[in-house]
Amino acid sequence: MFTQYIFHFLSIMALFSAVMVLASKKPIHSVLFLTLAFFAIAGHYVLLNAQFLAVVHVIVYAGAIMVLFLFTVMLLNLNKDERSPKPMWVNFIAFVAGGMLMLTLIGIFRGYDIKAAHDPMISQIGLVKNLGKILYHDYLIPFELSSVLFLTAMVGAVLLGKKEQI
Amino acid sequence: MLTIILILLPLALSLITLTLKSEKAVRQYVLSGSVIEFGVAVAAFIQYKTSCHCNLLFTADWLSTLGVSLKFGMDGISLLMVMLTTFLVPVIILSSFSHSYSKPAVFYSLILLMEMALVGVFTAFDGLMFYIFWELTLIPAYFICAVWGGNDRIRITFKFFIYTFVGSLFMLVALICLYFKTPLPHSFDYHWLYSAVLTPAEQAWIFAAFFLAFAIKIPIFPFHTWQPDTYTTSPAPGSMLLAGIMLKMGIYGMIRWMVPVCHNAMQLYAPFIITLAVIGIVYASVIAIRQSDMKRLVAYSSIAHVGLIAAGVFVLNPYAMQGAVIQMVSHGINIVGLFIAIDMIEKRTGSRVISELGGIATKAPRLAVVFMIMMLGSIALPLTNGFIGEFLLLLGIFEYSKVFAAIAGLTIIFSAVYMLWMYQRTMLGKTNGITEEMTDITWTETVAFIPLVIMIFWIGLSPRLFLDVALPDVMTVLDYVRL
Amino acid sequence: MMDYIVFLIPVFPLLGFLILGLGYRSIPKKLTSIVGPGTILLSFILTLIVFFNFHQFTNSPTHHLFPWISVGPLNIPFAFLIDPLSILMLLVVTGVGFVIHVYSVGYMKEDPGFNRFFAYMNLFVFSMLLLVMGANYPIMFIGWEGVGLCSYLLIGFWFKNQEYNNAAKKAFIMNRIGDLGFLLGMFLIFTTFGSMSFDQVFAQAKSMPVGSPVVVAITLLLFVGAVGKSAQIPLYTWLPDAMAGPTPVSALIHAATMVTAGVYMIARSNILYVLAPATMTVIGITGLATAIFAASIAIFQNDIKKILAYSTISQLGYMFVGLGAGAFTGAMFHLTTHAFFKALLFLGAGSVIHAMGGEQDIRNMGGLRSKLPKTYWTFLVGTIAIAGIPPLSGFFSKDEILLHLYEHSVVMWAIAVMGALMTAFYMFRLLYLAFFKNFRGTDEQLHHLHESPSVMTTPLMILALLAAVGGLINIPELFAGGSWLSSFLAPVFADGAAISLPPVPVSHSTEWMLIAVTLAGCIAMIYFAFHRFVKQDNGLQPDGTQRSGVVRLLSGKYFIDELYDLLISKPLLWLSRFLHEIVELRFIDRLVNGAGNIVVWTGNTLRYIQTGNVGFYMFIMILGIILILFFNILI
Amino acid sequence: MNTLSSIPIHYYLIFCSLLFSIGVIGVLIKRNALVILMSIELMINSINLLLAAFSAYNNDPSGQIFVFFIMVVAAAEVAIGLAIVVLIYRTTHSIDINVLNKLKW
Repeated sequence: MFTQYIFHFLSIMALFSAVMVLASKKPIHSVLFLTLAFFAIAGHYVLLNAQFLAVVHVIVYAGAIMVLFLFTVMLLNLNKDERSPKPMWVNFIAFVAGGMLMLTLIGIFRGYDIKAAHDPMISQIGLVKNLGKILYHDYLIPFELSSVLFLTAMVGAVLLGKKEQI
Repeated sequence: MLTIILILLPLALSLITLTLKSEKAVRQYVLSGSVIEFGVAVAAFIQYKTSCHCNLLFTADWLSTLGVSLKFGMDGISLLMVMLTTFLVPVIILSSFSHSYSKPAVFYSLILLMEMALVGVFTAFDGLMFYIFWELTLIPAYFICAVWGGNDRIRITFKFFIYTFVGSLFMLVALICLYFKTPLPHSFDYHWLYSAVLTPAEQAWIFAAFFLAFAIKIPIFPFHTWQPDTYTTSPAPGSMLLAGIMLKMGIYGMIRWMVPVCHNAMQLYAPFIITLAVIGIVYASVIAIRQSDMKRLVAYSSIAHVGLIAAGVFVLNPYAMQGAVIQMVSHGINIVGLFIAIDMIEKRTGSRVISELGGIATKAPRLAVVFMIMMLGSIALPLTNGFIGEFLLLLGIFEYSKVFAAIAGLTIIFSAVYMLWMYQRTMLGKTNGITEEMTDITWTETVAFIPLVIMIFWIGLSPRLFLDVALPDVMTVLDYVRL
Repeated sequence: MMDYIVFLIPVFPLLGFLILGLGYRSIPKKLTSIVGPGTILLSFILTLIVFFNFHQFTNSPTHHLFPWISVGPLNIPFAFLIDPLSILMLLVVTGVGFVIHVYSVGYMKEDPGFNRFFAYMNLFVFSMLLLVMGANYPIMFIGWEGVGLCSYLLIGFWFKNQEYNNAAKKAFIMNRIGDLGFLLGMFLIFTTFGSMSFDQVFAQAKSMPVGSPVVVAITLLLFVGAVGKSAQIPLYTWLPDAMAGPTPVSALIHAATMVTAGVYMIARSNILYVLAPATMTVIGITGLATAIFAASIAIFQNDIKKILAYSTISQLGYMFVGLGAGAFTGAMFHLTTHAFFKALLFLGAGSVIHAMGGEQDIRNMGGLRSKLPKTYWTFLVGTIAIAGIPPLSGFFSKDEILLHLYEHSVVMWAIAVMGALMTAFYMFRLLYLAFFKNFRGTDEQLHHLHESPSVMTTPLMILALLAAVGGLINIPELFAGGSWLSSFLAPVFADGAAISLPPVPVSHSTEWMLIAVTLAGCIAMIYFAFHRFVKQDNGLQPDGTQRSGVVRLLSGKYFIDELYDLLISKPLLWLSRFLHEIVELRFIDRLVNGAGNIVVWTGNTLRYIQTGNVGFYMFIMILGIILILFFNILI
Repeated sequence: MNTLSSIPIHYYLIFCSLLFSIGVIGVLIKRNALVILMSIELMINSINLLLAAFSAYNNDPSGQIFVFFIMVVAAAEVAIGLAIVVLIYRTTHSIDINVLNKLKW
């Protein structure tokens, strides 16, 4: 039962933060709420016994990405209100569309009867040791390629960020 | 073996032509080359007559996994078409010498390429080969019209290209569909395609696709609107190739593919199609009466004539089918003759407008005589080639339906009306400012007419040679209907 | 040997045509004047050989030349049929043809197109011979269309004049209308009898019941062809216009031979026609109407050739009446005598025109009797012959038809007699106006007046002789004659005669009475014409005079040309324009272009969806996702 | 029977759907490019979580490996995305995406 409470708590926290990301007027607040949401999701990972992912998640998202966002906001001095919010009807349509998507998704998932084949609590696959084995054994080449991707992204970001016109 | 020579020779000639520089060299080379090609065709004809036509069969593997092979051969009908093509191309080339076309090497190279594609269409015994050559004819035709054409040529050739291309895509769909219905292993070999087992619905769809392709190419009313513009705008050799040979592809395709493959659907829809064709005959004839441009008038007359041929194919009986085959040859000869004559008038007077001309017969009696002969062939006077075809066609249609025959028969009245009108206004009467300085055709120009005149009377007087060549295969085709 | 003789008959004119046609520039006129008539003479001699040995030739009447068209069961050989009927026609065609050719040598001497003229004429004779000799319908059809072509070429012989060309075109097209009927009739014959050869068709037809619909249809269709070719109502208007051609052409083609082809064809197919009484009635009525109608128009014409043209139509009408009454021999007899006297009249008219320097209006003639004595006397013979005064040929042939008609129906007889009276009237009107009283033309014409050279007058005299004595070939029993022609032609009409019910023969006294009535009427008419045009001189009104309604109607030729123009030509041209400008360009072409334009338009319109607004793109994307998922649920 | 197994997998499905939809709504309603990027991150996270959940429930490590790779890609994407945002800001002095409508028609 305890885990259920944790699950609900984390879920509500994540959803609330997510809503607040959108609801905040200032981007800086959005970024902070986003960080909160990320932490909540990291908690979920822990709950799923996926410690490795939880750690990576915190490092990548709450660490790297958030910092990037914060730096951008601050460096560009974007911390002000949106100049002209979208008209009401656009928001309305957006809400309807998003709501429909949600209903559709939920509708789909409700229809499926998914049996849990394994108890996640006793699952050991999320441990660093196991994942590491798989990652360096089965997924070695994608793993290495992802480093190339990072390199590319880095070069790209630097190029884009340069003052001069390309 | 001769079959593949017939296809490859023009291709080789065409490529070599591109390397030649001077116009004179190109002309001599191209003319002699096309005459040799005709000689090969005659050799094939003789060989065909003296032995079974399996000698003319050429087979080689190409995409064997897909069942596509390089299979070429000739039966009586293809043979006549190949003879027509190889006969007309030297005539067309010869007649074009009175003009000086820019970039002659490319121009004549395209004509030879066209010849190769046309021969390919008529000899292909493989569905995919047929399609490939069918489309290949469009390329030289497009460039001949679009580069050397008259006013507004780009728009008109574009329309021509797109229109016929859309039609042929339907044919491709039909062929592929047919391919998947063939017994395993699938093959594009025409015998396999013939043996495809089709439900009535499938037959109807394949019929529709084939019909669209062929009807546009022929063209049958109401798919004809590309034709008058294109014939009018094209340079004379282009018009001749289009009207004389290329539109025969459509009728040939009907006989070769539609009759054996979807004859049930043909029989089912024949009343509608023949109605269309008959409407087209009257419609085009009536329109032709008031045309002011000679080429356009001939273009409309051509719609009327081929409408009759198409109706003849659809009644599916030996007379009409034979008539269609012989009329294809006749129509090719006559219309090429008419276009040559018009071209010579245009070259001398600078005008094709009927109302601007007149009195040419006094200035150019030789031209007037050959024009008259072509015209008589075209209006199907007995003892000319046109009569044999129209007689058999109308007889066949009459057997099918007396009403259709009566309406289609109006063509013999209307053709007289518009042809005589054109002849009277251009050839007869007094000369005027434009025709005053007109000179008669030279003897070299007359040479282009002589083979045509000979053929007109040969077929008119003694069509047996041609009828007998085609008859067994016409019967074979019709046997598919009876089965 | 016999085959060769038969084949050579048409070959000579064809050779003549080829020689003159291919060398029309280089051959001197001298040579042409030998080759042109010479080839016809050779054919005539051969025909005479055939005629005098005709028993040998008719033993196996069909002479095969070569197979022409053969497709499966359809087998059309190029074959000739020699039987009494075709021999009679051959004699007329080659004989009269030769005489007219000789005449033409004189008539066309000054014309620059001399060689061309004889080439066409030879081609015409060739076609006519094919028509006559053909052993099956298609061969007949070759000739049938061939003579139409030659008629076209010769009417428009002076092709610089577009009026003449129009006349030529009209003739050809009206003929073609008939030809379509002929062609369809041929097809129906083939589908019914499985053959187009005369012998096979007629042999099978014999066993058919009388009045079967298919035979009626066949005969009606063939009759349409005859109507076109022989200028009967409603397709007669081309013949008067055809007078645009040189006069020998009018004599040969539009009087003696080609226009009688319809009569010949019906006589040839007599078995079929006997089997179709309904068609016979139609033929009779058409012929009768044409006879009266054309005669009434002729009364008020002033052009010498037009009068003769309407007269020809009228006489052709008589032949058709004869055919309709079943008097095949009578029709053929009249055809023969008509060939003589009408050729004579035309050639005489030609001589007059020649002398007058191209003047054709009889109001400007007069008094030519003294200036052109030979022409006058021969013309007089022709006029008397056509008027039906015994003992000239026209009397016998016309009488035979009238007699048959009387047996058939008294009313039709009465109408036909009326026509005969009109014929007598207008012919003598012509004669009186042209040859009697004083000359009314210009001084220049008077100065120019001269009798034609002997190369022209000799043919006139030959034809006058024939017109005078031509009736002797079929003198009826009444005059103690042997009816030679009837017995000669009997084999051809025997089968037909066996089928049709023989009419009740009228007694000799009735016959005498009929002749008397007709004759008295004719003489009265001749006197009336004499009184009116020679004594009173009030038959000459210039073109602009106001005239009463009936006269205006008649001199306006019932305005049939105008009617046709209004009902057929104009609407056709209008339809052509409508179809081209509205249906073709505005409708079909727009539909086609529309298909292309829709693609362009769609592209142009859908382009605006590309708003550049990222939010909008995302919205569409999400909408797409929703739809995909949604359909996933549904499926 | 462990206590955790009382959390049915449906809970994760619904939770992730909600999170994803919020992300979608964010993308739709916001004009600030930065916030839109954040919304995209939310969506990616919801997917990640779901992958991890299925992986855990099915005892299949591949799912978690995928989450790892997605994180890699997401990090790269954010780096590039933010670079672009900076670039846009430099040229237009705004990060309002409605200004970026030059690529139309």
